[in-house]
Order: sequence, then structure tokens, then C-alpha cells
Amino acid sequence: MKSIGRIWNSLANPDRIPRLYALVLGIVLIAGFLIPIGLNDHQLYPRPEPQLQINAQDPLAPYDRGGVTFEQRGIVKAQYPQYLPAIGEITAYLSPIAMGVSGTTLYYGTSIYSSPGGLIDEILYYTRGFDTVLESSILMMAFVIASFIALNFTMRRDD
Amino acid sequence: MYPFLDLVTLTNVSVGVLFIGAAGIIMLKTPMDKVIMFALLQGGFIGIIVSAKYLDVAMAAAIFDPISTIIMLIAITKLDEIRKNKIKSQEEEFFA
Amino acid sequence: MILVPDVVSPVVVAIYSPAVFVGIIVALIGLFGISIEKNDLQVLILTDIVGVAMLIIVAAVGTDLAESLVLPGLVVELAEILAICEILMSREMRKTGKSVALIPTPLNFDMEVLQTAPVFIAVILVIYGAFLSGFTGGAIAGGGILFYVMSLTVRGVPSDLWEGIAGASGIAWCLWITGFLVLFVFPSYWLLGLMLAAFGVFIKVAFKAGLIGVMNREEFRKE
Amino acid sequence: MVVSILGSQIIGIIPLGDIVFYMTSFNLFMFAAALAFTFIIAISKTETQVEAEFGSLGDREIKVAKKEFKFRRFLAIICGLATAGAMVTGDIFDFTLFVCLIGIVNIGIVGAVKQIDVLDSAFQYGLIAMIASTPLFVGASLILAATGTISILAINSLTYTTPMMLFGSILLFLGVAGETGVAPFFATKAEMFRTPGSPFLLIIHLSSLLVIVRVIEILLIINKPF
Amino acid sequence: MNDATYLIYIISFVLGSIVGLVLSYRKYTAPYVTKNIDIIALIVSIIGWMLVINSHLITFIPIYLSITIGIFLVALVLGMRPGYGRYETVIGFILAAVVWIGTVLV
Amino acid sequence: MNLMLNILLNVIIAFLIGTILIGLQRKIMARIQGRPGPPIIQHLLHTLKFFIKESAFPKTAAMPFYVAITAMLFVIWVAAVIDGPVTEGSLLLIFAIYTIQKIGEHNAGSSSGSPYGKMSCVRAVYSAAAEVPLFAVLIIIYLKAGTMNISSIINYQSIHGPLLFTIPLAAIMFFVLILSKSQYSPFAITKGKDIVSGYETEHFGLLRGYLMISESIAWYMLLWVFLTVFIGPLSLPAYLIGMVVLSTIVAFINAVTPILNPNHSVMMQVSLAFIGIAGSIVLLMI
Amino acid sequence: MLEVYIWFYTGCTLVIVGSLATVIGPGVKDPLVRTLNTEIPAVGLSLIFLTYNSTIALLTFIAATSIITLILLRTIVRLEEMGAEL
Repeated sequence: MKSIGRIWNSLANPDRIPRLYALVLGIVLIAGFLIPIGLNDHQLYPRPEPQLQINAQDPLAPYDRGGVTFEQRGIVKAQYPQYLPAIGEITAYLSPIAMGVSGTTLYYGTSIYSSPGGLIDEILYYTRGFDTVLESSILMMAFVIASFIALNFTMRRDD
Repeated sequence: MYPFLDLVTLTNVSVGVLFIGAAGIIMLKTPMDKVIMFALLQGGFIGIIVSAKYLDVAMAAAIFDPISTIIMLIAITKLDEIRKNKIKSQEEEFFA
Repeated sequence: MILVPDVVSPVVVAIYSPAVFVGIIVALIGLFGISIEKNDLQVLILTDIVGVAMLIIVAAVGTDLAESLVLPGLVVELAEILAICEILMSREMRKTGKSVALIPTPLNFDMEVLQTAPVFIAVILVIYGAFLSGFTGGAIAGGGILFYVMSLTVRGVPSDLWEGIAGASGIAWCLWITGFLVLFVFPSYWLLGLMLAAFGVFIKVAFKAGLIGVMNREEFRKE
Repeated sequence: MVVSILGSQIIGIIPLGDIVFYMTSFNLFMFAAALAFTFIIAISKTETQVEAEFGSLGDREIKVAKKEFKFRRFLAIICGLATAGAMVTGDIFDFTLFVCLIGIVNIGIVGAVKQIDVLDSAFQYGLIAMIASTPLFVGASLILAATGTISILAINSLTYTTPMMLFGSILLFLGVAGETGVAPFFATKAEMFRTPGSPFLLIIHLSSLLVIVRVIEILLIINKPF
Repeated sequence: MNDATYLIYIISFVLGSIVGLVLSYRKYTAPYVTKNIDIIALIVSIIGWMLVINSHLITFIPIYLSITIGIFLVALVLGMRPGYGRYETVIGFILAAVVWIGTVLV
Repeated sequence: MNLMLNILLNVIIAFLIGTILIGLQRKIMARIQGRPGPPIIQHLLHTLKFFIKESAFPKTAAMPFYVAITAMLFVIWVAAVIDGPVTEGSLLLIFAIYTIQKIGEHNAGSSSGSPYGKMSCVRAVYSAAAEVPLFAVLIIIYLKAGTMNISSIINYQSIHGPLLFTIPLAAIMFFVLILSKSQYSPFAITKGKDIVSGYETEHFGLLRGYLMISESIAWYMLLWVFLTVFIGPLSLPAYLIGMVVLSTIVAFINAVTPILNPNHSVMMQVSLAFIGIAGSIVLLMI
Repeated sequence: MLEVYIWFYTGCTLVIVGSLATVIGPGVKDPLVRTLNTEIPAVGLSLIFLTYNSTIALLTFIAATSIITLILLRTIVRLEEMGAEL
């Protein structure tokens, strides 16, 4: 009983908690080796086989999901297409510069499709836009905290 | 005629460079040597990106490579200096 | 050519469980390291490894969705490291009771690269980042700005400038929120929303990274 | 269409694209509670801690400085909003992001104080929060891999539970446990409360408790009874 | 028995206790006397318990009214100041219970 | 019946029965410890007394907050009554209310600026960490009954018999939870007399009255949930008898056990929870 | 297609070896060495991203890694300078 009490008391020391947490998490993760793990192949937003598009000489590889800017929508397999009136539009959109680049080279697909428009922008800003709100808020909060401490303490030189 | 020459592709060479770089970073103990080996690692990595034909990514990686290296160099230099000063001041204390 | 297949490609399915196992192994290694480590700073560095494990497992799903989930994960890691490092430093400063004025030790070396390269690299990265826009562009352009600011020789915390830049990035964040609202309230103006969102996030991330550069300039200043 | 979650009817949904917020009476109550507390925090002053001075009969007052007060109030409000969001979100990944936001803001609320002990526990809590973001995201991604969706409403209509989903949800729980500090990981969080500034500290506690109740709901939705 | 009558019983209990407490402080000045049995309290208690438990025997008033009054009387004795009213309560309860068992058996 | 009237009725019932049960508990404890003890009605009189006393506010308090928290506590317990006896809604909601009540406790303690309140606040955080039994109970009930709706759970029990016999360990865990909420119990670290009155120390007059009302309703509601979820459909007198029995048991336990140190209290509850979870899962498997 | 597997398994190897090196590698008592060692798993992870064609994530990761390294190095240097005993 006394030793249990001692263990319990040691748990009240904040310095040990991250280590304890790491240990517990590690033990749980070991279970991951024991259970069957497999990918359900019916996924949202599937993408073609790796390297398929670039090997097919697609200038928009690897994010080409069809569609023509302002005319035809790209293919996006979202969870709730009924709530997304403009689905596929962003995927199909290419900025004028991006169009120019796509005409000249085969190997700039990533850049072309991450300039405004493209699939990842569609997911990040439109279909799952709220994630990005949170994501940028997290970064902003971290920055607010860091810069508050930095400006008022760690980098302050007058006092 | 030389079937093993087929193995000398960009991918395989880059993988080789990568592993050499990784081994170097792990084995060498001096931070300065590690930075040199890090350049090797980055070289291999850029090679692999190029073999995947994503030139834009390769370009960005190539630009960030020197940045990381320089940051590390500055930090290492500064740390060296601090440690040297510390030892020096300890010795002074010792003599005093 | 199939632009969007019905199911995930068999290659990805085949390498899913190896990828998850690798992720778990890496996490175990990292957690093992954390649980035996006594030094707080070392633990902080090791949590980086655990973060890598997370990214592997998330990416292993191999869909576009997985990729877009990787990005928040990445940002969370970055953000938390940023905040916690600062707290660690302030804790240690309060503990030792040393005031800031005594430090930093001036850096006594001259690097040719720091005279010539920053402008060039920064310009390239900012232009490329602007072209990319969004988080990716922000991170890239931010890297450039960071490098440039860091290699400047000016000293002291530019408090006004700092607040100005931070304010600008706050406004950029608002731009992104506006963009988000436009996308959902007026879907017909999706292009406007997209541009607002993409450039809002871009400016925000880039400026924030630049401010990290300012912090570091203090640390790595030249004589 | 009448959809019921855990035996209670859905009152309404707010679709934001793929991320659908849903409300049952349970979610609505927690949402309202989080917002109400946030509002009160936004208009409150901080308390003054009075401590006996050592070796004399005088009292020592510990106050929160104005600048620090504003900063902490800002973070507390963000934390309250994030908590409210986490109560109604219908997407597992979105939920994990909310939890991460809460975690980082919690660190910030106590990050600017002067007591070394509190800073130390804030740092240790930050470490846990960082480690915990791994099981959080891994859990969500395993559930995604096993079911092909991360929408809670879609998972609710599934009829099976695979071991992988169970594993994923255990990891999710562990992640939330780390971020919110339930026993046996409570010490870091409890020590953070020794600093003055009670309205802001309240939101730390509020967020952790509400999030943990909410994650139980999510776990129950993911794992069907035998 | 619905919620409203339930509430009435409780309120009657509370009022009875309060009145009992006040009256007992008026009546008994010595603190905590354990041995004596007060005849009036005993009678009140017996009537109260009879009304509560055997209310079905009394047909000329509605059942809830008799229980309400009974609970009031019971509470009057039960709620007396510390040390008083315990034996009375127990005796009253036993008597009423005996009568109840009798009616059930017969 | 009119819904509002029903709510009002139930709230008043909850309040009155709650105070009387707490009074009864104190009386029983006193008798066990060989003291005369206060009259059963004492707790109610206390509560009412505070409403006619002068309210004072500490100079150091965090102002709107200090007042609002008492109203908040009261409101959430009224919400619990609405969700419980009135509409028989979601069980999860009652647990959510239970956790929010922890927050109220925490903040009532810290908002005054008193060191005793602060201690109670830190302890409230500790004790909130011991919510694991709560979640374990929820999960086990869900696994067994397949629903989180109170009326469905009652239906389930009227068909399959009380859950008390099928998942006894969950019932025990829930009982520990009830125990931790009762005054003077080994787990009642937030109200230990070593910190005067814990979180209530610095609340006077009207505010204290509200705190005490919510305390009484809380006690009633916890017992109600226990009886409803584990024993099933009951008539009102049966509820009353069940509550008296439970309060008596709690009083016996409280009278003979010392208050634990905060860490030990938390870890004790968590250990009980782990034993309960493991045991229940084994029982469910069999 | 073979290339994809080569990238993937190279990435996996690098990640595992690199994280081992970070945890128990030679000379990791020095936080600087440890931070430099974390670059190996970072490169390995980049290769895994490349395998899945997640090139935007890859770009962001490359940028973010260098920022993280910078932050960590700053902390290390600052703590060393203060002479903090952790």
C-alpha cells in the first residue's frame, strides 16, 4: 500500500509526465503490430497510380483531374457533393501564368497546380476549407504566443 | 554486354549517395563534418526528385539546401565559439 | 489515361501496411528515446521524430485527401515547436535570472555567402512562392524572407516594424477567412474566394516565417 | 430524413463543404455552454491573489499586468471558440485540429506568466501536446484508411467495427487524453492552475473536460456495440 | 401518484420538520435528553404514522390529503431538536406497521 | 401536463429531496460517530438562511465571473433535471453537465482570489482528472444496452432486467462517482475541511444560497441517474426509498473513512476505474 | 514501377535508421548533433512523400523542415549561451 502511494505521488510531478505518456503511447502502439492493418480501397478523393501521369507526359502531372478552365469541371470525389455547388471548378482552374507554363514544359505540374487553382487548393480551400481555417489559426496562435514571449521577455533588452 | 551497367541509373546512384550521406552523418561526430555529409544527403535526394521528373520540386529543394546548410554553419560556428569561451573563462577562473 | 480511378491503386494498397509499420516503428523509437531521456531540450528534439512518424502514417493512405491532411499535420508540428521552444527559453531565463543584455555573444566570422546570396535566394524564393501561393508558397517565400532578414546586420528588436508585420499577417489571415466565407456563401464567386484564400494564407505564412528570421537575427548577429 | 446518433435525434446540420457540423441536444448544450463561458470570460476582470507575506504580518497581492491580461484574454477567447467548434464538428480530422488548437492555446495562456514552476509545467504540457498530436492524427488517419471516410455522420451509418477502427479510436482517445490531461497525465495540467488569472485558467479546464466528453461520444459512434 | 402530489408530500414534510423544530426548541430547554418519552409527541407520531401507512383505511377524506396530514405530523416529531422525538417516531412507526401487516393478513 | 410546470415541479422536488437527503446523511454520520448531529432539515434551513443574509463581495474577486458562476451552476443542474426526470433524454448530456459542474466548482474556487479557494480550484482540476470512471461507465452501458438515451435504457431494462446485475462493476464505478460528490467522503478533496469550505469559502449570502441549491439538485440527480440507469423503471416511492438507501450507504462509508490526499484520491478512483473496465469487459465477453 | 518501390523502401530505411541515429546514435548527448541527425528521417520522409506523388506536401515539408531546424538551433544556441542546466 505504501509503495502504491509512492508511485501515485510520483505521478504528481510534472517532469515525469511526458516520459510516462511516451511510455504508455509506446505500449499502445505495439498493439498496432498485432492487429490486421489494411487499406480500404474505397476512399474519397482517390488519385491515380504513382508516376502514372508523369510517365504519360501529362504537363499537369501529378495533379491533373480533368476539366477545362471556366468551361468544364474537374472530377472530385467528395464526401458530400450535394453541399458543394461549385465542386470541380477550382480543380479545373489554371491561372494565366500557369497556362503559359504548362504550354512550355512537362515537368512543372506541381507548381502549376499549386498556384491558385488545382486539386489541393480545392480540397484545402473549398471542400475542406474549415481545416485550413484551423490550420492557419494554429500557426497564428503559436506565433502570437512565441512573439509575445519573445518581445516581452526573451528578446527584450531594456530591463 | 555489361548488364550491371543497367543498374547505373539516376535513381540507383542517388540512392547510393543518399545512403553514403546518411551513414556519414551518423558516423562522423564533428558537427562540421556532418554538415558536409548533409550536403551529400541533399544531393542524393535532389537526384531522386529529378529521376521522378518533378523539376520544380527539385529546384525548390536545391534552393533550400544551401539555406539549411548556412543556417547550420552559423549555428555551429556560434556554438563552437560559446564553448571555447566557456572553457577559457573556466581556465581563467582556475588560474585566478 | 484515367484521371481519377474508382479505387485506390493496388500499389498504394500493397505498400500501406509496410508504411504503417514503418511509422509505428519510428514512433516507437522516438517514444523510447523520450521515455529514457532526462534532458528537456533533448526531449523537444526527439518529439520531432514522433511527428515524422505521424506524417508517414497519414501520407500512407495515398489519396489526395491524405495529402491535404498532411499539410495541417506539418503546420501543427511547426507551430508547437515554435511556441514550446520560446517557453523553454523563457523558463530557463527566469531560472538563471540572467537578463538579456549580457547575451548574445557576437559572432566572429565572415561568410562570403551571407553577403551575396541572401538577396538572390530570397528574390527567387519569394517569386516562386508567390507563384505557388497558399501554404506551400507561404512556407517557401517565408523561407526566403527568413534567410534574408537573418543575414541583415541591423540589430535590436524592431518593435514597431514587428508589430506592423504581425498586423499585416493578421490582416492576411482575415483575408483568408473572407475568402472562406465567399466560397461558402457565394459559391458563384469562387474565383474571388480562391484568390483571397490563396494569397491571404500565402502572405500570412510568409510574413510569419520572416519574423522567425528576425528572432534569429538577434541570435546569430555578426560583429 | 431522421438520423439518430446514439439514440438522440439530430436537430440540425451546418454543411461547410465536406466538413459537416451536426447538432444533437448533447452537442448543442455543450456548444452553448462553451460559448456562454467564453462570453463571461471576455467581460471579466481577473482576480487578485492575496498571499501571506513570509516572516511578517503583511499581505502580498499578485495581479495580472495589463498587457499580459489582454494577451491572455485574447487566447482564452480563441480557446473558448475552438472548444465550441470541437463540440459540434462532424469530422474527425477537423476535431483533431480543434483539439490541437486548444492544446496550443492552453500552453499560451500560461506561457506568459512569471512563476517558474508554472512555466515548467506549461513546457511539460507542451511536450505532451506535441507528442499527443501524433496519436491524434494517426488515429484519424487509421480510421480514414479503414472506413474510407472521416465524416462522423458517414461512420455512424456503417454497421461494422473492424479491429483497425478500434485501434484508431484508442489512439484518438490517447491523443485527446494527452492534450487534455486526464489521469494519470493530470499533473502537468493541474500545476498550471497555480498562477493567477482565474477566468483564463477556467477555459483551460473547460476545454479539456468538454473535449474529453465529446471524444467519448465520437468513440461510441465509431465503435458499435457487439 | 403523480409529481404534483409527490411535491405536496415533500413540502408537507419540510413544513412539519420546521414547525417541529421550532416548537421543540420552545418546549424543551435541556439539550439532548435521550431517555424521556413525551406523551404528546408520541400521540402525534402514532396518528401521523397511522395516517401515512394506513391511509386506505380512512375513507371519508381523499387519500392524498390524509397522507399529507400524516406526513406533516410525522415530520413534526421526527424533526424535533437533536435528542428528542426519536423513540416516539420509532414507536409510532412500529404500531402503524403492525396495523398495516394486520390489515394485509386479514 | 404543461412542460414548464413540469420542469418547475421537478426542480423543486429535486431541490427539496436533495437537501433532505444531504441532511439525512449528515445525521446518520453524526450518529455513527456518536454525536447528536443536526436535524435532518438543517441543510435546507441553511440554504434558505443564506437567501435572507446580506451578500458581500470580496474586493479581490474576478468580478462578473464570480457572480455568474453561481448562476451557471444552478442553470446547468436545472438543465440536468430537464434532461433527466422531465424528458428522459440523452445520458451523455447528463454526463456533460456533470463535467461542466466540475468547471463551476473549479471556478467558484479560483475567482475569489482567496488562497483556500485557489487550493480548492487546483484540487478540482485534480479531481476532474479522475473522470475516467465516468467514461468507463458510459462506455460499458453503451456496449451493453446499445443506446445512450435514458428512455431507451429504461425500456431495455424492462425487457432484459436491471443492468445492476448484468454490469455490476459499472454500477460500482458509478457509485464511486456518487461517493466522490458527497460531502466528507474520502474523495471529496475539493471540499475538505483542511481548506475551510473549499470552493464555497468566499461565496456569501445569496451566492452561497445558489451554490447550495445546485449542490442539492446535483445530489438528487446523481442518485436519480444511478437508480434509473442501473435498476430501471421505478415508481416514485421506489425512487425515494432507493435514494434514502443509497444516501445511507454513502453516509456509512463517509463516517468511517478519512479524506485522502489529492493525488491518492485521483489515482484511487482511476485504479478502480481500470479494474472496473477490465472486469466489465471480461464479464461482457463471458 | 520498380522505381517507386526503390524510393519507398529507401525512404523507409532512411527514416528508421535516421531516427535510431537520433535516439541512440554516437554523440547524441550534444543537442546539436541530435538536431543534425533529425535531418536524415526528414529526408526519408520526403522520399515517402515522393512515392505517393504528394509533391505539394513535399515542397511544404522541405520548407518547414528548414524553419524547424532554424528554431531548434536558435534554442540550442541560446540555452548554451545562458549556460542553462536542463
